[in-house]
Amino acid sequence: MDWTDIRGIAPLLWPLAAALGILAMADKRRTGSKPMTPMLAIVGLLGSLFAIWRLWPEEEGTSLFRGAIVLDGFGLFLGIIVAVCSLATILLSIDYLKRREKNLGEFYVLVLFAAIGMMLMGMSRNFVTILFGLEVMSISLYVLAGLFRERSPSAEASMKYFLTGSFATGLLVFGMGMAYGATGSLDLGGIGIQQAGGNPSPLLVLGLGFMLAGLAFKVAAVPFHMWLPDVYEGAPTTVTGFMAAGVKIAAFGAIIRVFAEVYQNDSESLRSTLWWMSVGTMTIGNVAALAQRSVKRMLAYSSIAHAGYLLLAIVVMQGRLDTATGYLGFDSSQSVEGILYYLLAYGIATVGAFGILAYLERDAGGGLDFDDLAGLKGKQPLLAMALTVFMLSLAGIPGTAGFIGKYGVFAAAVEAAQTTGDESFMLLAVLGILNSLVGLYYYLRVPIQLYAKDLPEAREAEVMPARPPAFRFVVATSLIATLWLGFGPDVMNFGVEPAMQLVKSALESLN
Amino acid sequence: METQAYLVVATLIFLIGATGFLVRRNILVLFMSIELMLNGAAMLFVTFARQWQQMDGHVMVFFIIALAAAEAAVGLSILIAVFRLRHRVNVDELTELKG
Amino acid sequence: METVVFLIPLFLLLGSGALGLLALLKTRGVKVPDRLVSYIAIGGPVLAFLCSVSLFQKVGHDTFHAFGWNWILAGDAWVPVQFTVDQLTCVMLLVVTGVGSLIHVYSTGYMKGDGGYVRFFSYLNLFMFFMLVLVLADNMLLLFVGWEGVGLCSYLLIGFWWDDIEKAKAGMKAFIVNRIGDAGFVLGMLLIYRTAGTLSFHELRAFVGENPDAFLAGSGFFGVSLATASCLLLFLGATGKSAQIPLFTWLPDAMAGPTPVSALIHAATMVTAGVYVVGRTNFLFALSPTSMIIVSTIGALTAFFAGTIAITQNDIKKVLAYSTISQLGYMFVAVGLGAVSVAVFHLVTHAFFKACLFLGSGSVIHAMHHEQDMRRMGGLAKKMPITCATMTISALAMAGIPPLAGFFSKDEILWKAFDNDLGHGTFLWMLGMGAAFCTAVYMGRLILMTFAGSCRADEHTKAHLHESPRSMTGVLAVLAVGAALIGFLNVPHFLGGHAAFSSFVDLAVNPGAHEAHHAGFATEAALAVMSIMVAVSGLFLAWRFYVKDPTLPGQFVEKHREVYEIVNDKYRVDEFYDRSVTKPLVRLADATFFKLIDRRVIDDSLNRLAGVFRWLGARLASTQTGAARTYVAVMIVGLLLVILSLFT
Amino acid sequence: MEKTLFLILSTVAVVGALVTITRKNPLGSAIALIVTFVALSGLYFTLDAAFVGALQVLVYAGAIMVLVVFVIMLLNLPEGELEEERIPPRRWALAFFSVVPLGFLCIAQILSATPPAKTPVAPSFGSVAGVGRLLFGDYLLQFEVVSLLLLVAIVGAIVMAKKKL
Amino acid sequence: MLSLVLFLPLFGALMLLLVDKSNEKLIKYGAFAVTVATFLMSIPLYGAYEAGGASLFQLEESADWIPSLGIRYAVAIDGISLLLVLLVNFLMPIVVVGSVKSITRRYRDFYVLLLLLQSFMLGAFMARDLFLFYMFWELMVVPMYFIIGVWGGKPRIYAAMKFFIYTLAGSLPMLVAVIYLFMKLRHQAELDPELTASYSLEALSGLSLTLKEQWLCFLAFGLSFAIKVPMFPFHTWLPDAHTEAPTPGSVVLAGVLLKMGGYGFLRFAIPMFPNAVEQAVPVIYLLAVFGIVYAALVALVQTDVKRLVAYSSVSHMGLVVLGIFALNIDGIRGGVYQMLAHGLTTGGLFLLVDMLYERRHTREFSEYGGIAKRMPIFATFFIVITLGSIGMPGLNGFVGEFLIFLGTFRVSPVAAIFAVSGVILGAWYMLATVRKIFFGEITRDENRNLRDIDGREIALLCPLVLMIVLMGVVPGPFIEKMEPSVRAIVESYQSAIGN
Repeated sequence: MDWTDIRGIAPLLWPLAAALGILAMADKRRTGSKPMTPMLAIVGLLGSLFAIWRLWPEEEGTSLFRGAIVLDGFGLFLGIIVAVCSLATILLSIDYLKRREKNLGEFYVLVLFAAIGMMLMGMSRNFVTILFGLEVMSISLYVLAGLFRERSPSAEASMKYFLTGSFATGLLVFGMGMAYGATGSLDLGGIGIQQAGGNPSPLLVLGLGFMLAGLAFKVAAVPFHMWLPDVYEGAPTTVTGFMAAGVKIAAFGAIIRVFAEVYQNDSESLRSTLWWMSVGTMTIGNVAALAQRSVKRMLAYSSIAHAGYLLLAIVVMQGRLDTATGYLGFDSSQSVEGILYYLLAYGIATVGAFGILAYLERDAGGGLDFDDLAGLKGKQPLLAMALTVFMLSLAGIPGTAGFIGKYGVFAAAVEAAQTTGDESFMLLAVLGILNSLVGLYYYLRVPIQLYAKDLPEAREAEVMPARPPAFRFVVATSLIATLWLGFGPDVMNFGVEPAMQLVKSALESLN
Repeated sequence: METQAYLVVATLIFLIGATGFLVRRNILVLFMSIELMLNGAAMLFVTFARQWQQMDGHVMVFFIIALAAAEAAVGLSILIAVFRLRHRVNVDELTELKG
Repeated sequence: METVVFLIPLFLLLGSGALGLLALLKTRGVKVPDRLVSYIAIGGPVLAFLCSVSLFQKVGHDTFHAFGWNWILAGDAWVPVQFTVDQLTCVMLLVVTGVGSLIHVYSTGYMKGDGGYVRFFSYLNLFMFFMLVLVLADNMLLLFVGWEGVGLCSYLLIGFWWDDIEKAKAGMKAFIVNRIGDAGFVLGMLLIYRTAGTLSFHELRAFVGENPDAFLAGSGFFGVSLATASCLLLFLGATGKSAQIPLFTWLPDAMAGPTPVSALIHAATMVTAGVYVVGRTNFLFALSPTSMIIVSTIGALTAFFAGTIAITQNDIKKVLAYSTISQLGYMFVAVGLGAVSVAVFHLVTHAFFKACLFLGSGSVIHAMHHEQDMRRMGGLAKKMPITCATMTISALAMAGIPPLAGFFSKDEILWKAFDNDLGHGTFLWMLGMGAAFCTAVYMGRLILMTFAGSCRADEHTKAHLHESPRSMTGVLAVLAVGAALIGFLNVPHFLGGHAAFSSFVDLAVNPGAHEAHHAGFATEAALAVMSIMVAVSGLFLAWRFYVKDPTLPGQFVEKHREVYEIVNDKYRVDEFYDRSVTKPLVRLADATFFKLIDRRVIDDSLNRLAGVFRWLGARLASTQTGAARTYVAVMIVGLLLVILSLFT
Repeated sequence: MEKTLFLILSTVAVVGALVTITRKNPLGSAIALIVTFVALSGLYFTLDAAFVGALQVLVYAGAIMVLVVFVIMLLNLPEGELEEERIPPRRWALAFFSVVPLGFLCIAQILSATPPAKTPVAPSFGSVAGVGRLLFGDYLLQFEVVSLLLLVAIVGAIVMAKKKL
Repeated sequence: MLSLVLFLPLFGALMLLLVDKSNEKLIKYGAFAVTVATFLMSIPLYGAYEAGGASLFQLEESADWIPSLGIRYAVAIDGISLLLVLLVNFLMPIVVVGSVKSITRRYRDFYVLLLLLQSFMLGAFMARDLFLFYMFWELMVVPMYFIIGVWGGKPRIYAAMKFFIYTLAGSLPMLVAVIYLFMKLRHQAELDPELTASYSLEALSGLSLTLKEQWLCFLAFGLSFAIKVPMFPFHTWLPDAHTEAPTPGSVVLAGVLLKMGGYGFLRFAIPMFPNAVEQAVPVIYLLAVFGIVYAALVALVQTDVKRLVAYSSVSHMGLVVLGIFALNIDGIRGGVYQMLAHGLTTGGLFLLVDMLYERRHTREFSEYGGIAKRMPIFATFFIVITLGSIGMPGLNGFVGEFLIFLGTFRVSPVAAIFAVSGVILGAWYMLATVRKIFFGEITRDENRNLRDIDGREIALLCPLVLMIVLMGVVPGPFIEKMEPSVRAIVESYQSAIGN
């Protein structure tokens, strides 16, 4: 361990320091009410972003901590999304929690810890790192979901999340054990090298099956999705947003890291498994979302559907392993690019949307049914607009980030079909497209409620709570970002493409 | 002794844990089932570490034990929170959220 | 020269536009003096008439073209807006502008005091504009502009008093029925264009002259040649416009319009457009004996059947309407046999006497307070001497009493019918004679029922009976004079004439044609005598029935009730169309297309598809029981599937 | 000898596990679970994993299970709640049809693989020193992350269970 | 120049957002000013575009947009685009003026959406990059969706949803095909250094596709266009959308949006997938012909004026499709001309219906009758525009119809016969409409005091009528502009199918 290692985990250390700072301040007096607490958390995350920015130009795909993590564009980019989403969550939560008298310092600590876990997952190239990144994240989220523990839905959500989540962790660990047994290595690169060229041993396949189940649970891929609607619905709304955005980012990061190893062998069976999983996920997510009465729950199901689209890109991913270094890369940058952009777009829109829902939620819970949005345009025109844009982005309408994301994912599928000549990829793209048509239906119900319905008379006189600056800032920023990213990745100075460029150059420098 | 036998035991323990998850409704027992599953997994690591003659597996078991501890702590505290609300530890009654 | 050609329609377009504007201003409460309106209204046609006369003088034996601008690019060539003046055009121009002017003058009297006075003249001018475009057009497409335009004006004018929904419906019917014909016309045009690559009449004539084989090729439909196909399609258009079988049903209904309109549009000009078109394209028909047989036969049948209907009608205008159909049938007989000049001659004479009759009937109706039923008229001769006299002259002319105009023209047609080499001459001639007999009967009946005997109107009407104003009677007089004398323009050879009119028109339509005589003058003379006898006997019959013994018609009807009713009901053709076409179409549209296919099949199935998805969604959501156990069980099963799938 | 030991220990472990999930009273389950843990720890020793074997007893059986038992006591569950009525056969069937095939698959795969023969190991294998070296060498970061995880668990436990926040 | 025209409405929309939303006057005048300015700025385009110039597409402007994905911002116009752009910009001020009375609430939002819509439509007509086109193509739907959903009639939500889902059901498969084409090009570019992967239409139309690929892509593109046009049996969204949309929405929908389908066929489907098109023509013909007659018949039995006009649109657009897929010069020429003509006449009809609706708040025939007495000027305009719609020679509808018939006749006389009979039916239902609304006695007391249209309404109808007449009498200037493009399409098609 040397300075390079420390520098490399600086993005994690900043939030860690902030979290510890908050804990340290939590003496006799309650910390929640202190303005310092969220400030500190924000500083921690900004620091993390700063650290990523500092690392950006020079990162070289280097292994740190003897291969525990790797510093590359992919991981850092995920780190950015995670940090941004966490930041947004914190900003949104301040007022949300205050109104519900739950402004605990621990909340921020847990968000920061979860963020660390997520970043770690994105950076990891070792089973242990993945597992513990995932656990740090999960355990924080179990608790965050139950933050409103005196409310039965929140407690129930927490409990269910914990039970199913632990079970999934069990599967993951067991799978890792199998994989370890098959290869004698806990290192992704090591496994990769060992597997290069040959067929994976049955034990490894078995292990991958279990690991796939464990990770699929986190992204809520069918059939490991059933926990999600309940948990999302019961959790505090800002936390739901955080889960929807962050967990997805981290878990997909991990999935890509893990399964790129296997793809080098072009495992048809794994591909077809993921194919079915992807189709099932998007279909079930979308269809079930149609029947929802609560916007929050609808978004929960839609989050399942989005996992399906992302899986689609993973199905068609063409991994490539550098046998000399064990470092994995991607032949089909399209697919990973697509996923990254998708995650970014999805994360922003989701956090924004849940932020608005959090604002609209009644203090005692509830108030998030479709009918509750009726005519809201009259009372909150800007929020209505923002929510509409977020919905459009999630639905993948051009002009929003979601469209470019959707484009990237489907482009990956089409490209793969083109280069491999595998028509099932094409079919997958078509199924995905049909699914997004179903998705349109429920996303559009939101703007319809907002704009086309009239405000119920009973609500005419209702006084909406004040909109604190932090909230406004987050919504406005997400709104602008959603629209801005809708113009494509290249309008940003840093974006997916540069990140991928970095990945590539990293590969080259390693050879 | 063949390592395969150990592996079979590990798998059995793991599966018994999973079975517990499926048949019991007492949350406390479910927690124990999770512990069983983790132990099954840990056993895999130990066995394979022996087989490969490298101690990474042991390290993993060390970590798994910590993991189990963390999960137990959080799980039990969540259980306490739930229990405060309902005075029940029956998982089948946690069905307020559905649909 | 070109300017003059363009001026002719332009006068009327400007007049119509100005009047239209005035009409709209009037609805906004601007005072528009009637005098100004009538000046503008009459000015256009009269100026056009003068220009036409000057054209007529200049045209002589020539043809000339006036190019306006490129209109539509079809294929690689522009279809231009171009006018052509030849002899046929000149005749038509004179008829249209001449009779048109007279009718405009008449209308200033007839329509006085009507709320839509200005509007009426605007439409009337517009009509003349389109009619002039029609006769001036150099190509079929431009002709079609006029063709549809007159149809439009006919629509507007039939439904002129649109507060009466029946009248509005009549206008619409006229338009739609015409449109059916027009569809044929358009298709004919398309076929011709595809074959010859041009729509211009003179280019087409040249084309046909050079390579008739192009048109003699098979069209692909039942072995019909292209020429036959295109001719029949054009003829379908003509049957619509000129109210021939099978599309004649609109014309009687069209009598809902003001009487001058009936005179101008539905007797003198527009309805003859079909004849004009067939005449214009006679070189095509000449290629197709089949089409000639069909055209002439349909003409003859129409002439006869419409004549029989006319006898049974009691509405004075309906009688005239059927008589128009019948006379148009004559024209088609001629034109179908290639005797264009003869047909055009009948067209001209008919324009005069039928316009006169219509205007006369208008005068009667005017006097009778819009009473049109002849059974309530009678004995009007004393009260309305001029009307009576002019109408009688015209009626006799139409019945074919020499030396009035109708004798010459009709006799010529009957002669042509008899003397043709298509093999159905006798048949045509007999139908023609039958129609001539009918003509005499219904004309005699009309005059006698209206003017002879005692007045059967109620007292109030009787008290107010009066002769019409000078503007109307003057026009009647002019027309009657025309009806009487115009026949001398074309005295046939066997009577020692030179057939001047025919040879003039033949310059345009039959250049270099020589009349071929199959039968001698003797036959022709004998036939003429026969037709005169038929006419006289017809008139006598009318006298016998309606003056001598007015109970006879009733007895006759009693005896042959079934026949009478069918004829009186116009052979129930309207009802037949209604039952066999209109109703089934509407039913198909409503029940099958709209309610079944659109609503049930397409919309419902799509909505149901959405419903299925929602239902599936609800089902899926209901599997989400909230029980963590289920979730875990599903996960295990899922894991099982994943592993199985991984191992396959 | 080794085989006998293995058979005894593994039988105890499996039976203990079965008892754990079938006892009506969670306290009984907990005790059975501890038995299993101890048996597993014995198996670890037979696999030359002295350090983790010790850890298993100390931390797992000792600390974690005490915590569980402690909570069971703390909750002071009413008798009826603690005692579960008979597990309906439906659930057994569910478990049987999902878990047994899975187990069949896993075990079949395990048995089909041909592992290397069990070779003697170096004396330092599984020792505290050996594991420690790895922990603070290759797995330093993970080790720290685990400490973070425990911190998270502590904070989380406080948030969820502390009486007054 | 093009970009200026393209983005001016967008800019105007943003400016309007800055206006206080209670400032009705400023908003309405502002929107009007923007549309007028856009129109004025697009007039020089007519002169600037040289038909028969060196290149088909002129006034090109392009810039890198997403270079990593090969996406460029590239706009240019050919004759067809030019005319459609002019159509959009001509209609828009009229729509704005026409809506000032009927839009009574949330007018700022309304005009913002309208202006956005204008920009998007212009963009779709100008785009020379497939991706750019696709963006605009889908974006167009969004403002329209809100216009229908918010300002529409009673079942507006159903209608808006139907509109959106229907159109996207078409365009989403198109997205896959769009990507496929790009990827194909990229794949080929890897093998052939002369090619570069991009979405540019020139590059993509040079792509050699197998017949199967052509078919699949054609199906994806074609479905999208067929829904937009709309062709039977994908038309059922249109009556609902039209009926429920506020009239300005209907005007834009009928006037421009439907043309997107025809434009798409011409610009994309035919040049890029000629062999598939060749094989698909019989089916398309069948559908188009059936649709023409079918929609005309259905229009005949409607009781709601707007719904009737909507079905008439289906019928007329069937003609457009027929013309386009005649795949000869006359047919395509006629199709394009008919698109322009239909835009004006149907737009006009919707405006007229709206004027009635404003006065009586009903669109049922049975509520009217005899009102020509009260509204003679209105009736005059109505009849003139109706005549334009039923293809009266001398008015705009005829030129297109005739050329379509001509083109169709060359290919299939039977189809032409049916198409012509559709026109007969067109006259029937349109004149029946006129009769039911205007003629007869006034039977309802509410109609006795109707006031005739006022200066504003006359002012907004006059340009329409003027254009309707002008396009009927001197179609030359319009035809000349589109001529080279039409020829190019036909020629490239002919050479592709090996004739």
